[in-house]
Amino acid sequence: MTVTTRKDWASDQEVRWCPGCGDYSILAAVQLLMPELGVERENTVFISGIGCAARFPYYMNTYGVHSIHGRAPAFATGLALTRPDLDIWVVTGDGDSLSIGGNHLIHALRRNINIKILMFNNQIYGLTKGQYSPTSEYGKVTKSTPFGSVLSPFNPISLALGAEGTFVARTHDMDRNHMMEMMRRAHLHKGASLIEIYQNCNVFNDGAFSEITSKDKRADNLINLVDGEPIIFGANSDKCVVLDAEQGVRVADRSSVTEDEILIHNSKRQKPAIAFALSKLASGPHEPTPIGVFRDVEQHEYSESLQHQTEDALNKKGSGTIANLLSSLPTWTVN
Amino acid sequence: MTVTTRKDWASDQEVRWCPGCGDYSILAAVQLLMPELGVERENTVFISGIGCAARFPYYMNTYGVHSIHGRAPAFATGLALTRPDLDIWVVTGDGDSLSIGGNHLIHALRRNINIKILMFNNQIYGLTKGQYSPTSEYGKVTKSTPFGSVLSPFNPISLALGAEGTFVARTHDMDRNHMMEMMRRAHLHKGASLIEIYQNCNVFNDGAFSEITSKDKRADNLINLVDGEPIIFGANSDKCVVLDAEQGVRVADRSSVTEDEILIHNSKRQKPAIAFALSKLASGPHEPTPIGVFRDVEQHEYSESLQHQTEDALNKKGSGTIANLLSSLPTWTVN
Amino acid sequence: MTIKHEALDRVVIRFAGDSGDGMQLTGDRFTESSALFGNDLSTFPNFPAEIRAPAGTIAGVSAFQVHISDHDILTPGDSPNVLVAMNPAALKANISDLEQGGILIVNSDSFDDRSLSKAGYETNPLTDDSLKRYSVYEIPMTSLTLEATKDTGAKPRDAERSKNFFALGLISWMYNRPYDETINWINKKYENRETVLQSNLAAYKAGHAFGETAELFASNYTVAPAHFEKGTYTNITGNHATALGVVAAGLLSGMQVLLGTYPITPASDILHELSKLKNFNVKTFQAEDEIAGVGAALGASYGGALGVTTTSGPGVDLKSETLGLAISLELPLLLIDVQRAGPSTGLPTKTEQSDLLLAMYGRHGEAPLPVVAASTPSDCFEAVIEAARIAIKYRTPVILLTDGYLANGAEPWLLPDLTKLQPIEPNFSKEFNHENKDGSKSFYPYIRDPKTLIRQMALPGTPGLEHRIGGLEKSNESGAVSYDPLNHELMVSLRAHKIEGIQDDISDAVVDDPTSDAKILLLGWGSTYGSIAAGVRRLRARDKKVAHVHLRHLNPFPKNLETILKKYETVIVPEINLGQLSKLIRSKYLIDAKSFSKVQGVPFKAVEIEKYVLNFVEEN
Amino acid sequence: MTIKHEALDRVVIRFAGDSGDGMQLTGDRFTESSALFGNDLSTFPNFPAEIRAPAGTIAGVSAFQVHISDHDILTPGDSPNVLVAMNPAALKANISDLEQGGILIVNSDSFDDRSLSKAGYETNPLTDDSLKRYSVYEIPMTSLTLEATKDTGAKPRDAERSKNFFALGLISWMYNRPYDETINWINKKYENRETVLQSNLAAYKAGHAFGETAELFASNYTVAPAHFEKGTYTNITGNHATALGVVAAGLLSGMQVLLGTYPITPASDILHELSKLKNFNVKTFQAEDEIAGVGAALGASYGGALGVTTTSGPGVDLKSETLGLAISLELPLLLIDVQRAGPSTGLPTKTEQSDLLLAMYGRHGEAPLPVVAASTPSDCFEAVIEAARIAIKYRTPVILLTDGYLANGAEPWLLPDLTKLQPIEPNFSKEFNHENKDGSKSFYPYIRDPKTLIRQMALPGTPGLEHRIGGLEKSNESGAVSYDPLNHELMVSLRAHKIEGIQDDISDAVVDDPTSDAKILLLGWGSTYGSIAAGVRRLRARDKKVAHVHLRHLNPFPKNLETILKKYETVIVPEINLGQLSKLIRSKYLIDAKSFSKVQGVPFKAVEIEKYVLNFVEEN
Ligand SMILES: Cc1ncc(C[n+]2csc(CCOP(=O)(O)OP(=O)(O)O)c2C)c(N)n1
Ligand SMILES: Cc1ncc(C[n+]2csc(CCOP(=O)(O)OP(=O)(O)O)c2C)c(N)n1
Ligand code: SF4
Ligand code: SF4
Ligand SMILES: [Mg+2]
Ligand SMILES: [Mg+2]
Repeated sequence: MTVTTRKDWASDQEVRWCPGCGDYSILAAVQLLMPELGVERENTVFISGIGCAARFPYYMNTYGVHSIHGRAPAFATGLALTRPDLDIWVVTGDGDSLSIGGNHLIHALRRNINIKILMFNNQIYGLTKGQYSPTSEYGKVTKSTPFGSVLSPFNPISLALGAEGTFVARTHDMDRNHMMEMMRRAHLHKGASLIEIYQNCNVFNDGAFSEITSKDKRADNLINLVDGEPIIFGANSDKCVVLDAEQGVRVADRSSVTEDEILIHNSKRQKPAIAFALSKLASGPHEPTPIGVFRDVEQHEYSESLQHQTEDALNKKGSGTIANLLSSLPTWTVN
Repeated sequence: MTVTTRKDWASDQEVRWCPGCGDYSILAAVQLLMPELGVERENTVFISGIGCAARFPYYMNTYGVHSIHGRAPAFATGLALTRPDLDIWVVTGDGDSLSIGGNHLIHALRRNINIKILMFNNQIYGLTKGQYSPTSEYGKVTKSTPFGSVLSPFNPISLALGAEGTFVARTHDMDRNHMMEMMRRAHLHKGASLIEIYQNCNVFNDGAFSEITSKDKRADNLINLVDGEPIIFGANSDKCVVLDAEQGVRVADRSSVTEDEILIHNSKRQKPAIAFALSKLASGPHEPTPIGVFRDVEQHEYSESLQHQTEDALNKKGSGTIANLLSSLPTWTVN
Repeated sequence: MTIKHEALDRVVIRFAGDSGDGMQLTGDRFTESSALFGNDLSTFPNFPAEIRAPAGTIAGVSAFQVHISDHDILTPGDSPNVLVAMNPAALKANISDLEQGGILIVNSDSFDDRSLSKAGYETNPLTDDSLKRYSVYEIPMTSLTLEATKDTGAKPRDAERSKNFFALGLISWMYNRPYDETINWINKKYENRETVLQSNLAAYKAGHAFGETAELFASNYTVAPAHFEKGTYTNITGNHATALGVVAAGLLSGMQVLLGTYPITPASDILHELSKLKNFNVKTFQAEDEIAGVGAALGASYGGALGVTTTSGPGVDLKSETLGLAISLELPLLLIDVQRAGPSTGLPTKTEQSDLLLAMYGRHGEAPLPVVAASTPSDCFEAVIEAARIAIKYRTPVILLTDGYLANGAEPWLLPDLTKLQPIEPNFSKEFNHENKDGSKSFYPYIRDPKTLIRQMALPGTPGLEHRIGGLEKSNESGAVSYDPLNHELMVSLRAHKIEGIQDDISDAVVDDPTSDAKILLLGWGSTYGSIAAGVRRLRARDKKVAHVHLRHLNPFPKNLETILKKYETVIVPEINLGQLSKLIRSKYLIDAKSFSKVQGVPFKAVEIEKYVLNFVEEN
Repeated sequence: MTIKHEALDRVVIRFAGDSGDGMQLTGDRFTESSALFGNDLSTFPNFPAEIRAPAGTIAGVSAFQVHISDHDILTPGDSPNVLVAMNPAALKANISDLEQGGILIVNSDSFDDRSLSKAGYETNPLTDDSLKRYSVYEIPMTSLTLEATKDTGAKPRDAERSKNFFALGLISWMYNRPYDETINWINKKYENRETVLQSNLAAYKAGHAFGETAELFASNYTVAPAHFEKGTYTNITGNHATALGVVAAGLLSGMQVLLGTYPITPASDILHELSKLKNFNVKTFQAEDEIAGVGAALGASYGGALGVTTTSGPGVDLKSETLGLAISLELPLLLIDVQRAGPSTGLPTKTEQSDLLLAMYGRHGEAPLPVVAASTPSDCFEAVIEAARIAIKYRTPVILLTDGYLANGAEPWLLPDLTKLQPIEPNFSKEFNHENKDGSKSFYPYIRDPKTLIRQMALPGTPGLEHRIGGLEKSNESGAVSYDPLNHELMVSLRAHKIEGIQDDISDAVVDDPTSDAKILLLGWGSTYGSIAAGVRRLRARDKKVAHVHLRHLNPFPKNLETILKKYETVIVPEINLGQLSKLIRSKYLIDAKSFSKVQGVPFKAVEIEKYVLNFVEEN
């Protein structure tokens, strides 16, 4: 294992985000994590679309591609299929991944292709200066919705689970350790992993997550999902999550239930139903909201499965040459 | 209410599907339903993408557009936004709606725009002669996967629920009454409705649903979701569905549970968690599979909300003329 | 020291600073007050693609150039007479454009070692003599602003951000701009943010007072109002005029407007403007992507609304497929392409004219459509109406080309005479148009006007006229799907002739050739209008004869174009691309049109046009 | 009655029936057996877009034309000498093409009232004298087939479906095709479906025997093997040759191939073929749409594989944006466009050459790329290799144009001499190429070869050469994002010159002008090769001198093209579009190239070329 330090992972490019932008802390988390993962810089590739978030690859001293809006998962898929030796990360915004890139995202998840997707969700279009995004809340006033938006946002976790996502997690830019833990887990996962990162855009959507992520509100409003542990939260640990025949799961006062009614978190449940129910606990980042790994299950990884088919074919037919190729055709010979 | 008959709804075009194709029975169901809905032909529009299914509008004696592959929801959205007076149906295949059109589909559902989407799911690309589709099962051998497909299919119901679908149902081409019932319900729903219709493609994927839809297997393998009723199925009504802490819901022997443990179906549950769990009961149409309305809830309908904003503006500012428009600018006058 | 008052006929000022320094706002306000004062003017904002690029770097410099004058002018000016540089990077990035002997005003507070090195200066230009060709005024704007605002309660960090208002005040004093109006404007703009309001007011006043009292400046200047045609004027950017044109087209046709779009620089402001105008029968729809945006617009057109979509750069590519559908369906659709520098993401905030061939040919199959271009910011208004008129009347998608320079540039606009705006008649069918063999009647959607080849169009909701259309080839007249080879050829040719025939319905190209005996013709289109016309003026001032034709219609070309072109010995086509119009002209008229191309993301300077022609004359 | 044996030098046979009648299979097998027999041949399948259009209608007719000959031929033939019509609709749709006095074989069982009226006949053509210009053979193929198969155990409904084998047997007898080989082939093809096998065998044998014994035919015919160059041959379609070319390009370059694609007619078969060839270092990826298909191909190229994408019609539109990215990144990419009739969905199964201008100009910004075309089915193999060579070497997307006619048409192909296939050298960088100011080394991805302007390319996985690239404009050499105006102009021009410079690396255009003194040049590209060359033969047979140049490279054009064009008085450009190449030629060389256009979804006939030139000569 190569020993690297955080500095090795920072490119020489000056970082071009607004001062105070949440993207900085995500960058720091990634650069801190990398040495710990023991991977090689030359085998690491960051691929992004377009947006503020999508600037990310420029700042990593690895291979990197700043591609086009929404298409990073497609580009990454081609790379992953042909280069299973690489460690491939996709960095994307909420608009990039859920608006123009929605289809590529859900298909990448379904295919379970070996890429790690970091979705910087600031609930706004940053780079184009403040239009609403697919995660902006109902009623949001933005440049393109001066009278308030009149449609409901996606919940990225629910969407990912509906799209057969095998690794789905949420974290936020105010908690470096939690971010790093999520990324560590994603890196261990074989297949597609999606991490939704609540990220503050202090220019166009400041404070979007402060009701749940600010230091004083976290205890009450972040529900930390930890495998094997009962789902308990609240400054006084007085709240919990239990099964519910109407809502799937619901928040309850701990005093109103018995301890064994409290749901034990388990990201490894094969069926995504409970994970989905958890994703629906909160309708937006203004009430108790789960963070952590919702789902983390094993399934056929696409590029590996394809590689197996190739190897099978090679074993059966041998490595093909042009001569083989042509001689397999029905031919006749003129002398 | 105008009185029409089935014949009034059939156009003069000869139907161009393969003999025996499931599309015929869906067409019949729609043409039978229309007179009953009491809508006017001239106010009804069918919009489709490309595919065998997408031929549908040609056969309806209404306004109709055979648009381009995957884009019918986008086209329909523009029409619905400007013409809320129309009754708009989108007809699409599994490839059209979930492959190339996946993004438009999930956004149409999230926006809850007033269109009814009939997804003919034959788990194959019909028109292009037999490649696998996003609903084809793992391992499927097709023209484009001669060694078997190596990725998991979407479950359209789960995906729709993950995408905030407010009306989500499933039916199949072998049961005209059930199809009509689902369409009737969709028509009553204000907002976007999605009906997945299992449809047999007897040329390229014959029998894909026969394990659950053939007359002799239905009783055992179709779980009919009926609002207000306990979810019971089986030729001898010996099976049922109950809540489960691991899987959300599961199938149980009726003998092994008490009657009040049996889940009562309710499509009106605001939160989609139970509906989602139901959608995950079966991993494909080869084991007990729910049909019926999974979810049917009220929510802001997009075109109506937009219309309200317009009316508000009109009330506040009056109906604008070019003179108003120009006089609202900061101007100076030269004499 | 008494201050002289000098009268100037024109001045070009450039404000330059960090992206976060508010230079665009300063420039805008200076422009607005000059407009209200009555000058003719033209502006050129130039900013980086980042929201806020790293402070202090060259990449982060944002600039705004404004040209004000007492006579009519055509461009934002080739080189500024005055440069305001808020930091070393701004100085470095802009100084080479300042005219010899021009006025340079710098915020001297920002010239510390760190900032100098960030900007890439090895020595301090304020002290190393490198600026001796200019009249340099070093003003500690940051400290003066802090001083001025200390009673407003603003924290120093925030107060400092008012320094652009200090600059605005100073320059407003220097050029005698109306004082009270700007005070009122600040009051209004910040009415809900009291501290900011007070601090901006204080800074503005301090800047103004500084000019008057600091004894630094020997003179201040007046640029008298220009002699404008009588009428009511507003100062307008191209994007704003475009948005107004869209509304007007809707009102003139009586059609509801649906803008289906997706945000992209530099087109987004059209969406922003239109989304405010809900009481004008306009709806806006921010779609999930460009494909859905144009798809929704087309769906709206199918229902009888005017479907409009706006975009730029990569967004245009994505709309190709739906344009093809619109051509096949023969439905109205207006695509407004605010061109930017490509290829790929390119330079999103920079201008270019490089989508002309894409507009002409960017669809599979034989898929012709009309292409229209706007030539100045205010001209966007009429160009949109013309494009919409063609789209509605001919039931065809139309591409309107504007660009980043028009979009953000501003000029005074004489508001149009409303009585001269022609209504647009959509002419929807209400009746059967075909008698079947059995004597019954039906509606055939592809029955055409024999002259214009326009098809009949019936809207959903019209009883009895139900019919189906689609992107498969269809039988002429009945519209039913047809695989007949000869019918396909017929339809391909009808679609082509319909578009060609629009020639009969557009105005002739106008030649600017006062003596009618020039030998050289400058042929332009789009936003090069101002630069070419200004270049022509310069040439004529040197007694060089040169003619100028500027095209509104790129497809079809005006009928008289061929005759015009053949009259001149030389046709030069200046374009902000590698010669796209010149290719079309060469191919169509077999004329050896010379391409004069500049592809730097910025407009031509008048002097570049002048020089090119002078060189050409010399060498030939 | 004794049957005469006549020798023919060539014959054109068309099989026509319902889509469900198996005409494509019949035609294919007849072709294959003729190929094995040693004839030269050329085929033209022509079928509807529906999987199975309504039985008995004109829209549902599927046809397969094959031209076999004892000498080398160029096209599937202008008009069939023999038409086999399995039902009235097939007769109606095809009869007008049959030569005067030609042989018409009909399945008389299918001429009942219902079928006649479905086909739109008011009277029975078999009895109303309308066919008297032909030699008509009425054969009750359905009942004969039922009779022949009655012992096979097949249900009558199924047995009836063997009637195409009856027809195959009959025609095989008429033209003396090898008997046993087809028997073997049937045995193999249906080995897992016993009843079907038996019934097809029985029908085939019955058809053959019927010819021999029915005393209907006065003669049968032999078309002797053609004199082919020595070597090994296979009969191949364009799509198949394309797939083989892709594999070969991968093997020649040592690069893994990733085909990222989305099914679309008529390109899907390339995917189907390639997905079988996993042991040739080829992976196929059926993406969610065309955008993802090309995106994945580009991602693969970035990793050092050869990214290939295949499509047609609307699919090409959708790939524009990613092509722009590939141009900006300067990465290899091969887009194979199997052109079909547009616009929009158009006529998916019909051929057209109408994507040339799209290939040239269909991207925003200045975004040039090389365009290559294949001219015959087997030529697709070499055309792919040439396109891939350019893509890999020049690190650029290349568009290869084939079309529906090439895709499905077949001809004998002399397998290439493997020793003549040149390896392709991707030339990836492994070393630093730049020395920084501080003496340290680094990798600059946009350092270029000074002559070819090809940039350096290092693959992920190469230690030390980590770098970042993107679609924003970048500094030449370092590749860092750059907003510098002059750098942008430099990059725009470098990209353009790199593509133009490929002129030096491609073969000259070859003129076919035996006497070197023709005045008229026919300039073609793509699939019109056969028709033009055959037309030229006809003209020369009439002693008309005419030259022919057929272009492999559409961008850049071969260096010698200008000289060639200027040698001829008249340049005529026959195209299956409205004159796209002629536009390019006119614009580039200012030559009054005449467009001869046909847009009917089918190829030119040789006689149409001949007539056009004869008319032209007469009128001029
Ligand atoms: C095809 C295309 N359409 C539109 C754009 C303009 N655009 C760039 S980034 C962006 C959205 C950015 O939002 P998000 O993905 O949330 O990223 P953020 O800036 O918030 O980090 C848009 C619309 C583009 N570059 N390309
Ligand atoms: C842009 C584009 N890509 C590809 C196609 C080709 N195509 C037509 S239909 C189809 C898939 C059809 O599958 P599905 O939607 O499941 O419909 P079905 O035929 O099975 O009813 C494809 C790939 C197209 N018409 N347009
Ligand atoms: S605009 Fe928002 S998301 Fe973008 S860099 Fe600035 S703060 Fe960050
Ligand atoms: S191919 Fe399949 S889906 Fe299409 S018409 Fe035939 S049976 Fe139906
Ligand atoms: Mg965002
Ligand atoms: Mg399907």
